[in-house]
Amino acid sequence: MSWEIGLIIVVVVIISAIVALSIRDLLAASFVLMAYSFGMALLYTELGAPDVGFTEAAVGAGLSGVFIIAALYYMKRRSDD
Amino acid sequence: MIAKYKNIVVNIASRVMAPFMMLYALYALFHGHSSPGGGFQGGAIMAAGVMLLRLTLGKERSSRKFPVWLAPVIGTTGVFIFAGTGIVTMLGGGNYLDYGFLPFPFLSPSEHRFWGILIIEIGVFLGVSGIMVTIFDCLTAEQE
Amino acid sequence: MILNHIIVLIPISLLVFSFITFLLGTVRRSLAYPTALVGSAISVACSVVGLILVLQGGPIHYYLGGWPPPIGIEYVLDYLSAFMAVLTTFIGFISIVYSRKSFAQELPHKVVPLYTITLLLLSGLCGIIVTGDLFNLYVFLEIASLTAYALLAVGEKRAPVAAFRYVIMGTVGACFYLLGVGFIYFSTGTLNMADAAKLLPAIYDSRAIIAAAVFIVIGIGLKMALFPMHSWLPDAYTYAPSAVISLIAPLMTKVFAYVLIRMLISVFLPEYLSDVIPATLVIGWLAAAGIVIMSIMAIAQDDFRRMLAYSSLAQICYVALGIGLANPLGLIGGMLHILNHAFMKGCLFQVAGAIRYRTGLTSISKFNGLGKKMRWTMGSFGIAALSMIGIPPACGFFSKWYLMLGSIDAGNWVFVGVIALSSLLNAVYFFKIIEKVFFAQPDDDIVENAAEPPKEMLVPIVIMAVAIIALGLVNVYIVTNILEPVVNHVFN
Amino acid sequence: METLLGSYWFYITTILMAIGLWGMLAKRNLMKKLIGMNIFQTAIILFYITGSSKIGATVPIYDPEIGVANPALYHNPLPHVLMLTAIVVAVATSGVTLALMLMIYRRYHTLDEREIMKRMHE
Amino acid sequence: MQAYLSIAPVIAICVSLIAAILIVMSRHYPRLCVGWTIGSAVIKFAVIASMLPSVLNGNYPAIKLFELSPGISLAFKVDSAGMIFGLSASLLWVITSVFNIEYTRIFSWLRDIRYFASFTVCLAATIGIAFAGNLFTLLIFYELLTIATYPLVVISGKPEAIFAGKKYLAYLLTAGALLIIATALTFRYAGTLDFIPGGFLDAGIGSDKLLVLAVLFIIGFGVKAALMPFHSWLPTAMVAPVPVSALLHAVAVVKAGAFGFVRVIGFVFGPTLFHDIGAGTILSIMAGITILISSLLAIGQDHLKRRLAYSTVGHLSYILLGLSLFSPIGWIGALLHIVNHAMMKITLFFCAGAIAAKTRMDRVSQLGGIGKQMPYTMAAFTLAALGLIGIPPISGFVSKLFLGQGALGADLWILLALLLLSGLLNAGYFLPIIRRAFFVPSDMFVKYDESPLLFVIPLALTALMALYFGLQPNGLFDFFKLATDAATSVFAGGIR
Repeated sequence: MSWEIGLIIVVVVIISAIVALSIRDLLAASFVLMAYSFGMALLYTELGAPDVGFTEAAVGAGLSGVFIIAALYYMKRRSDD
Repeated sequence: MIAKYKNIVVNIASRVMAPFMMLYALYALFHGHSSPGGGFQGGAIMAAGVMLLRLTLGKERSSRKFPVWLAPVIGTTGVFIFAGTGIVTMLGGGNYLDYGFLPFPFLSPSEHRFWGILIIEIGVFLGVSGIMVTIFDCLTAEQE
Repeated sequence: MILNHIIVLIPISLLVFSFITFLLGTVRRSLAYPTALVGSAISVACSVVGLILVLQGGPIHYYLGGWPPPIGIEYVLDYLSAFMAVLTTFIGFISIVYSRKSFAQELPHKVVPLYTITLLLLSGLCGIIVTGDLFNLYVFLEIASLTAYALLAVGEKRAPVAAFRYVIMGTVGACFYLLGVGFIYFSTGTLNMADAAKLLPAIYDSRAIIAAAVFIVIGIGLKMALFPMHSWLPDAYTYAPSAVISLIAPLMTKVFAYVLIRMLISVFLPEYLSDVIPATLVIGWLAAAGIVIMSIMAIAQDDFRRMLAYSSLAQICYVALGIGLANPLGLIGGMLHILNHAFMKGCLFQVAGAIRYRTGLTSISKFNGLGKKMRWTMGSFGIAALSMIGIPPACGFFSKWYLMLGSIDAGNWVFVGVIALSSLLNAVYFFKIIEKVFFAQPDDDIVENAAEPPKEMLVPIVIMAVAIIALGLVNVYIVTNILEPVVNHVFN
Repeated sequence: METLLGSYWFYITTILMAIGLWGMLAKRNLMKKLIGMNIFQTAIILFYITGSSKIGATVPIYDPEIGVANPALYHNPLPHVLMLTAIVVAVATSGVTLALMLMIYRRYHTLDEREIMKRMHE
Repeated sequence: MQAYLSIAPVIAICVSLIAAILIVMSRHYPRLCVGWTIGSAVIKFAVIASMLPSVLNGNYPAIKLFELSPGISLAFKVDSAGMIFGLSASLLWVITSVFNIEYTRIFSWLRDIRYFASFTVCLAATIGIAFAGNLFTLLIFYELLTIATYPLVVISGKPEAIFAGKKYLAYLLTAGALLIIATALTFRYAGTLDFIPGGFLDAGIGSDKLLVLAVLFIIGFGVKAALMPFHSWLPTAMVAPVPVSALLHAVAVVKAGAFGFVRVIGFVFGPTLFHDIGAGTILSIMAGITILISSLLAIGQDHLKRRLAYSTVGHLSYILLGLSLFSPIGWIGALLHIVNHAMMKITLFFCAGAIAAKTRMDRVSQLGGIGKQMPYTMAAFTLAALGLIGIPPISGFVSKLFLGQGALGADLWILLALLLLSGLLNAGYFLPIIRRAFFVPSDMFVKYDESPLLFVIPLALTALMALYFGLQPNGLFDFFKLATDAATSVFAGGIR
């Protein structure tokens, strides 16, 4: 994989990490977090760990996000910071 | 309680997708030794399939397909398979989880290892999927 | 034949029984308690057999899956881990015995998951103790932590908030530990403790190893609530259910202190942590400060359990002080204090639970005259309190004695003074209670109607109290047979 | 290892860890803390993965063209296996944390730490 | 001088521990508790007395039970010095428990297992201190004594008792902590803690370190021995019931502190070393000041027991003064004063208790004419008070004689002057009581009788013993020979 793509993913990952933490809508934050996890999964794959990437995509991007969304069913979506 | 999602597209799509996800979970499980995949991933995808149903069909209807009490039992069974294999290998005379000592007849030691790992992977698969679904069910449980 | 596998049976029996408990408990709730009891009894038996085997034939190494290290995961039962395993499983057994009535009163509907999780917690702790693999330790550490979060959260109204704070701090600690292990792994290519200990001296000057040591010490320090990384502990201990806390308070922080000792003696080796980077020096001074400050904080508390929590913080600093001294006697003192404090704090928290069970009281200022109504309970409390203060021949005195000898050997007079001062501060807050309990007149209907707790609670309390005296009298056997070999192995 | 300290992946890991820690410690919303925790954990996983990768090597899956003669041509597979465990641990932690969060929300009807403190002492 | 293996010291200690357990078990039967107390006291005294002949012959019963810490055993050895302390304490315990019968009948709230059990544990600890074979064993029993006395101080549960208990603990636990440090230091310097006549510390350790060590010991034991300025817990602790004050604050507890000095000076440092490093001077100056000031303070007290307490403070410092004199004669005087002061002071406390039990009066100014109403009690009081002043032929004179000779032998005229002055001051605070009791007309409207027989017998007995040991210092229990043996053994090994 070429380094340009790697760089793009890294930038996306860092930006999505910051956005996930600063966005005030928690549901949106959880989606951004899933995007972040997916970016990480791509990074892992690029670094030669496809099975970790696979797991991260399934577990980190999938299950964690679903957990958060499921929990948000019962909570306020707004955050003050 | 998660109610049924009121959108027919989402409903139908998830109903169609869920069996394939579960099938893919099994693929990931059984193909784990020669391509990315294995018990953890497979279990996670399996759990994701169940959760998809829970989220779109609502808890009540999805419980008909996958009862709430089943998840912890599956998880426990998975752990039992894991621990039980280890104990079987111990009874066979080897160390804990030494697959060479599994009591399979007519198999060479390397094949022993292959099947042993597969059994363990199945245990992990069941354990992970069961426990993940349990966590989900607990999170979405009725308010006290 | 089964003796070869005794080491792996200690955590595995608990693991298996935790799920058996769950299955049987789902069938019938009343089956959960006996199953859990059987499981922990089996683990006690296994660890005792393990200790006997180790005392007879030296350390036992066990290769999981038959793969020898550094490829496979190794379980080691040496003197220290065998000793810790016996301690952990025994305290676990005692508190499960104790827990029945307490759970039945406080959380009758959650008995099955509680016992399942309790056994899982014990399994994780035993795994931490017996493993000889750095990453495996992380896995068990997370098992123990996750179950502890869950157990601590089911208590009073404020418990989840406290547990959440614990989750955050605990995760940071575990991640730091994992990071440190990563540095070690990429520098040496091994995760096996013994192997790493052999390979590390060659690259002691590497910045990566320094980073590894710092991360691991901070991570474990967070987990064991070493001052000043303790902020999560007091709330978590105060609001948890009585039976849970009488299991977690004696064990959790102690096992992490054990991990720190293990890092010191079988991964980095003391000369590194004390000479190359002054980690032990920092730990020692932090511990000294922690002992004094936490004891003063304990004096200021009115809630009995909160006071005990602060006292726990002070006591864990004793262990850290022993580690910080990094000389044979100091380390013996620290390790002995793990044992002693486990029994003392276990007894005290059980007493707190018993008082709460019978009267619902947690505030010390309302304890007037309780000693007349709950003679055995409060008598045991008196013994444990005197031991905490350091009155011989109770066991608490002896760990302080070794720590003091260690401080003298190190020529550190401040530590000597701190140890002496802390027993006075302990005396202040324990005699405050003793005075109320035994010598004040009851001024409350609740106290008037108090009675001894049921036998299932009383017997563990009394056993702990007797053990406190007995451990003091036999401490020399523990020291010469178990702890000295550990220390000599490192310092010769 | 020394070379790794000089490599840019190390800085990326550090940046992500810093973001995660910031989220865990500075954010008041409990959900944000959880998100920070997730970021922190993934950063450590990234650290392990970068540590195991070698220039010019391939994924650690048996390739008939390379065979087993030269293990240097594969990335080190052990950290990958470890990280699978770490990921599962991470998601289990998230699950427990979310459960705690639900309990907290049911009692205090907010996820803001400052509000919770205020309501706790009422 | 050799030691032989004997289980007797352990029995002597365990008797009262077993009695304590029995008392706790029979808590619903107060009479039984009294019975256990007396029974264990008699057995204990018999066991200890049975060891006396062999100790006099120079055969010391000794036993090492088990190790408490590597290199340190729980060891007991009954040598002459320990025998003096143990024998006097156990003898007086028998008498006190007889006194206790009537006292607990009058003050029935004292019929409490906490009272009886703590009392017996205290005695076990005292005997443990007396017979300890090494510093560590002594330390253990010393701390145990501290803790076991606490319930006796606060037993009434009144605010002033609680306060006294707090003060008591604050002083004594601090002292205990310092002692632990001192013991640990000694162990690291010398590698052993076993008592050896003439001491086992080596001058090569360095006099600075040794002086620090000695100061730690002086404070550690000095608090219990009520050395000024660490004395103030003792008058405060006089809120305790009379038998407690009598036995513990005149015989067991405070003497344990003084006995600690015996062990430290004679058997850890050795008198020579103790003097060479300058600690002897420090101790003698402190003791001298204490004697003077406490006597002056005693004159000002109106509360009878407090006056006696200050007198105790002064007389304890006699013992410390004798020990720091660096001469065998002074040592003999000090060791004899342990016994003699115990006899006399316990008599005085018994009298105070008898008066208080009968009349509920505890102030000197209220005692006008009491001598005519309670003649036997006040006669015993007069006898003991005269003995403490130093009038021959009562036993106080004997020990003071030796102390004075010791001071002369050490060419310390100032100390001799001090002894004489303090004798005068003693007269200054005892004679007014006697004068008021016998020669001031009664201002009481109620006519009191003599105290009950169970009060009169113990206090008459102790008063007569004080007289007897003044006439016959070597009579009955050979205290004089024991003291001489102890002093010679210490000084034989002490000249290095």
